[in-house]
Amino acid sequence: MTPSLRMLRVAEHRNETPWTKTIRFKDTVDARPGQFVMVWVPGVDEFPMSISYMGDRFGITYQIVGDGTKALSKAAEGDIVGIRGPFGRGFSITGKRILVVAGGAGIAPTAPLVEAATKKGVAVRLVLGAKSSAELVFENRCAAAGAEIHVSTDDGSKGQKGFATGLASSLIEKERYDSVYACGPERMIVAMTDICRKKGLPMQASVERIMKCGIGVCDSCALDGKHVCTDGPVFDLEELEKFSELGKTRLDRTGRKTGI
Amino acid sequence: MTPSLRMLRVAEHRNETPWTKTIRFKDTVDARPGQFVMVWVPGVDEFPMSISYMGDRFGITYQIVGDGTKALSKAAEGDIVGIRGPFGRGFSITGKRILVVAGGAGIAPTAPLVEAATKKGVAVRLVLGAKSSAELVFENRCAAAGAEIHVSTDDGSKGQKGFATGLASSLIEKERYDSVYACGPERMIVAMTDICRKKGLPMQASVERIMKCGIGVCDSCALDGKHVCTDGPVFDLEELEKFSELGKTRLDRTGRKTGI
Amino acid sequence: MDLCGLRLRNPTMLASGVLDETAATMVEVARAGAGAVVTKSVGRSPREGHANPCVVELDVGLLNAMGLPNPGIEYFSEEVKAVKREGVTVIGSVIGGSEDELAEVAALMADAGADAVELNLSCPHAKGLGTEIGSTPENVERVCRASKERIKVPLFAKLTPNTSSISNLAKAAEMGGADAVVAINTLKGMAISPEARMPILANRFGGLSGPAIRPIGVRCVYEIHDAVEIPVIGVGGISTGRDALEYIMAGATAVQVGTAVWTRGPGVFKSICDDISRFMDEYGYSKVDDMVGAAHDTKP
Amino acid sequence: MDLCGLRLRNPTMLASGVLDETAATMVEVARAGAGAVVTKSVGRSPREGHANPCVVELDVGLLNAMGLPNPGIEYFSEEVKAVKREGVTVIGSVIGGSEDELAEVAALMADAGADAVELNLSCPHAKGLGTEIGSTPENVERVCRASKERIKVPLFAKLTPNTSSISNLAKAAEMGGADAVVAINTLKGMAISPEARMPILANRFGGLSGPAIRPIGVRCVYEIHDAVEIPVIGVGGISTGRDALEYIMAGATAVQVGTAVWTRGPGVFKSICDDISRFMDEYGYSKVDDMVGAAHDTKP
Ligand SMILES: Cc1cc2nc3c(=O)[nH]c(=O)nc-3n(C[C@H](O)[C@H](O)[C@H](O)COP(=O)(O)OP(=O)(O)OC[C@H]3O[C@@H](n4cnc5c(N)ncnc54)[C@H](O)[C@@H]3O)c2cc1C
Ligand SMILES: Cc1cc2nc3c(=O)[nH]c(=O)nc-3n(C[C@H](O)[C@H](O)[C@H](O)COP(=O)(O)OP(=O)(O)OC[C@H]3O[C@@H](n4cnc5c(N)ncnc54)[C@H](O)[C@@H]3O)c2cc1C
Ligand SMILES: Cc1cc2nc3c(=O)[nH]c(=O)nc-3n(C[C@H](O)[C@H](O)[C@H](O)COP(=O)(O)O)c2cc1C
Ligand SMILES: Cc1cc2nc3c(=O)[nH]c(=O)nc-3n(C[C@H](O)[C@H](O)[C@H](O)COP(=O)(O)O)c2cc1C
Ligand code: FES
Ligand code: FES
Repeated sequence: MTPSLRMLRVAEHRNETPWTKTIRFKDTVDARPGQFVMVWVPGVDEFPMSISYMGDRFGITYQIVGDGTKALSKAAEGDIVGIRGPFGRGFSITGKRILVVAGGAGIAPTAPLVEAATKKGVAVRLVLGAKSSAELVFENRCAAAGAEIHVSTDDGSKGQKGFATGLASSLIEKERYDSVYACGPERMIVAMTDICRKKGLPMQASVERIMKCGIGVCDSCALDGKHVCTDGPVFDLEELEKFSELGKTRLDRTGRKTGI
Repeated sequence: MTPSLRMLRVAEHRNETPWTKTIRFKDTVDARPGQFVMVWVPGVDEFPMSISYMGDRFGITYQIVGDGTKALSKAAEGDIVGIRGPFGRGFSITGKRILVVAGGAGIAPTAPLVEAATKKGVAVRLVLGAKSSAELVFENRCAAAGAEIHVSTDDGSKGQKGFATGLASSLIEKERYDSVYACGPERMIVAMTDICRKKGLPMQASVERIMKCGIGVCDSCALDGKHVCTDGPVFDLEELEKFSELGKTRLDRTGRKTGI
Repeated sequence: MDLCGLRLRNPTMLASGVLDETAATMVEVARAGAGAVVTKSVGRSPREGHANPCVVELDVGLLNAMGLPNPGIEYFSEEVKAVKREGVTVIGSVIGGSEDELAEVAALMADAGADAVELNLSCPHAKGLGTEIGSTPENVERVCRASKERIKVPLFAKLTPNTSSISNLAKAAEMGGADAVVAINTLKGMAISPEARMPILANRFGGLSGPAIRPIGVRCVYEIHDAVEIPVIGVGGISTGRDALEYIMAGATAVQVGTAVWTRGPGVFKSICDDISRFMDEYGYSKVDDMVGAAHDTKP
Repeated sequence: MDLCGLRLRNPTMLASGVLDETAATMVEVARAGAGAVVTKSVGRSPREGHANPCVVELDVGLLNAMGLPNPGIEYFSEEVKAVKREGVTVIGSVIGGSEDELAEVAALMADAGADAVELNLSCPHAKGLGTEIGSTPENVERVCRASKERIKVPLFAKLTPNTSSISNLAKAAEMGGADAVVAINTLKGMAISPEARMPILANRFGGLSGPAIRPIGVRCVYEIHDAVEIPVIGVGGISTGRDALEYIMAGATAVQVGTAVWTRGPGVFKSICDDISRFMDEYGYSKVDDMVGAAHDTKP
């Protein structure tokens, strides 16, 4: 029973794309890629964010989507933000050669995952998807970590035109991977699940649900009796396949299942 | 903030003298000679007792004086007694040759003190005082530990007739000690304080006061602003000399100073 | 064991509001060892609950202001049915802003198949609900009576410790026809961030649960046991068998566990039951009932 | 700093009942850093207090049933004088079984030289005293008024959290002429030994203090700050500067520390003050007053 809320000062706040920003904090986090924190913008809201920079001056990378993230985007260097966590189960890196598929909002945990994998000597192929070249995040960072990068954009402004899953699928046809990792929209995860099931490839993916407590008591992040905050956010293929709700429904703030 | 109450089973309960008994418990205590525990006889009372056996199957040795100790004396093997502690500051053993003066009710911490000292290679002279030979406690135990024993009884039924302090004083005249330890009635402690002050000998003594909390919050064991439960029960000569109340007054259960 | 005619596998239950908003989760917790589950408190219409932050982790427990989020009884009836289909004993916790509303939701909860209905008269942080209608003996009695008339299954009244006399509330519940009382709900509390110079919870006020409140809960159960004839269900800060035994000896026939699911996971129920069995073996008790209220026999 | 005209070296005080039955001890605690000391609660005649066991150490705090032992005001006046001779600011806590008795003891306490008098209307475990006369607003107001008439020094009313509305009690104290309210006293609690099958405290019931009650105390101070104009003195589970700041931002002008003297020793006062200074430096506050009630300005 240790209080995990810490009030941290913003060390750096920078734009990644017009709608995506990264905040680094003047503090350390001891976490694994895929774990997340609850971010409290005092007076506004508290919401879950994956950790995008581990260790010293740890950080989060987020898209501005609503009031909470908009308020967060105004935090200046030295301002104070509340952080609870790290929470959840992160990715476990197994095998010698892995494929990471990342797209859109799910990109945040990708970079630390790639960094941790290459540091372990694992060969990493990264499929990075975005709407357009202007919205690509962490391309240089992942390249610098030693990953082989394959870009896809919906509008074809960079790399292959189309969805990340298409590109990933063709890579899987060409090369053998020990494991596949997916971070991104739920329909992308579902598509990757199908591909991996067919190919008999181990897979892990990070899933999002409404989070209130973050610590496994409120049931708001429930997914077929499992909890994204404590059992996830990373689940493996076996678990993903069992979820009847994945890609179909999620709980709203009242606890009703609603379509995704 | 760790709960210290443990409910322990009596492993052995034996008579030392008609009015003095020893209880050994089916448990361990990690303590120093001179420290004490609060002993709860459920439904009756809770009171302080010095630890007379350290380590495994630790024990206390007590005189039957009132309702609490009378009830305790009826505890059979396997019965349950509550123990809080160990509390307080114990003796610190310094020097190569020490004199221990023990008498009456204060005898309990003497034996572990003697054992710890001889084990460290310290030469121990022990003056053991009692009303009569029938009330001598721990003589064999301390002898077995390697102490040189000098007995005094008020009625002369064994050893030198008279008070322990007289015998101690004559030993101090004969031989040099690095340190003197006193466990016993307060008038004995006061007498030893006088002797040691005059001879310039370091001294430590264990003092008793009414104890309610045992943990330094209730002020019932106050002795000139110090607390027997946390600052004591062992005090050194410098502290003992500063006490204006020693040998003169003690607090009763209402907090009034009363004559000793 | 038997509680107001309910068959329980063991004397532990999942407390209301913790991992019990969806059927699948409740079934998981029952499989992990809970003798019964109490549902999230459910009202007539859906509620989103309070904004985040809605929990503060403390070193002594948890402060929460979930604000009674729930999908409404109509929707939730399906969840109750789904739990029942798995053979789990389920107690439906209900809230309402008036005696009629409470009674109506209680009736719908019973219709859905709940084995018993628990009136939440004690949530300390939701406007117009919980404590606000359960803080006087008159209200408690009235509200219990109205609900009792509408249901055939046992009625439990969950009481607040934020009062000068919980035994008066318990007596009122008994008078109103409650078949058991549940004590305690959370204590009203607050945590402030000096750095942010504001209360941490979006709702400012929350309910304190966990180890911090155990001595208060045990005292409440002890007092209630002296005041009423109906069974008492103990809750507040239980995370080990020894904690549960304190409640049982104070007078609880069964216990509920909430916050310890955070610190010890759903395995906590089995672990508590194992502890209790070991204790009974060592101290020569053959059934839990023999320990209920035992601390009243021997006056210290 | 200033509190109802009292000069305090710093905003921390020793809480009533902890290391304050003898003059010498109170002086030691003041030397260790307390800005003022509140005496043990003293009544007209000597009291032995409850039998042992009178404390239970818990992982979340302390449960005590000292039972208000005290040597009586006549004897205790000399202790107060002795403390005053050393230049220590001393607040005399008093108890009484009736409004007249309380007023009489308050007057004798003031005569003895106490810088202020604190009415203990909130001890949860002594028959006919404390909570038993401080649990309704009517009583609180009446009792404050009677004492206020007899003394010239400031009057503090120490309130109980064992109530459904501490702000009503605070308003009553203000109406009755109290110059400040002190919140909170202990929560009524119990600990049971399953092995002994009985409550551990000889008095069965006791008062819960320490970290367990901090969220409750902070909430009480926050509510009281909204309800009255007179200063609030915060107490309950404070052992660090951050804890004290929660109370200060909730609305406390000063704080009292009891149980932390057990866990951290009398050095706790200096350590709290150092923490507060560091915080003020980092967050740009020049005086404690600027932080009092600050958590009310910014609504989350
Ligand atoms: C484990 C996890 C990790 C996440 N990591 C990232 C990340 O690294 N980068 C990133 O940009 N986004 C991430 N998200 C999504 C992020 O939490 C939402 O974008 C954010 O909460 C939006 O808040 P808002 O107040 O700006 O928008 P709002 O207007 O409040 O909501 C916009 C949408 O965001 C989602 N959302 C809002 N509140 C929550 C909540 N409490 N829990 C979950 N989802 C919520 C809902 O889908 C909602 O419709 C993550 C979500 C989860 C569950
Ligand atoms: C640090 C310390 C260590 C002690 N070690 C021993 C020991 O090893 N062996 C031993 O025989 N005695 C020891 N005593 C004394 C022992 O605590 C008392 O003899 C015992 O409390 C008597 O309890 P009773 O209920 O039988 O008698 P009561 O009738 O209650 O009291 C008899 C006398 O015992 C003393 N006493 C009673 N209650 C307490 C109390 N709570 N705290 C202190 N004194 C009390 C008083 O002087 C009282 O007048 C020690 C006392 C202290 C303070
Ligand atoms: C996150 C959370 C949500 C809760 N929600 C409810 C609720 O909806 N209805 C209710 O009656 N009690 C609710 N409670 C109170 C618990 O059921 C229980 O009475 C209290 O937490 C004390 O038990 P514990 O210490 O084991 O958690 C909630 C408690 C927590 C921690
Ligand atoms: C051992 C003990 C004795 C107490 N005695 C008194 C008392 O005599 N009068 C009183 O007003 N409060 C008394 N209290 C309550 C404290 O003054 C304080 O209100 C309470 O303990 C909460 O603060 P804390 O958590 O810092 O201890 C006592 C508390 C303890 C722990
Ligand atoms: S967010 Fe509360 S259980 Fe997962
Ligand atoms: S016994 Fe309470 S302070 Fe020493």
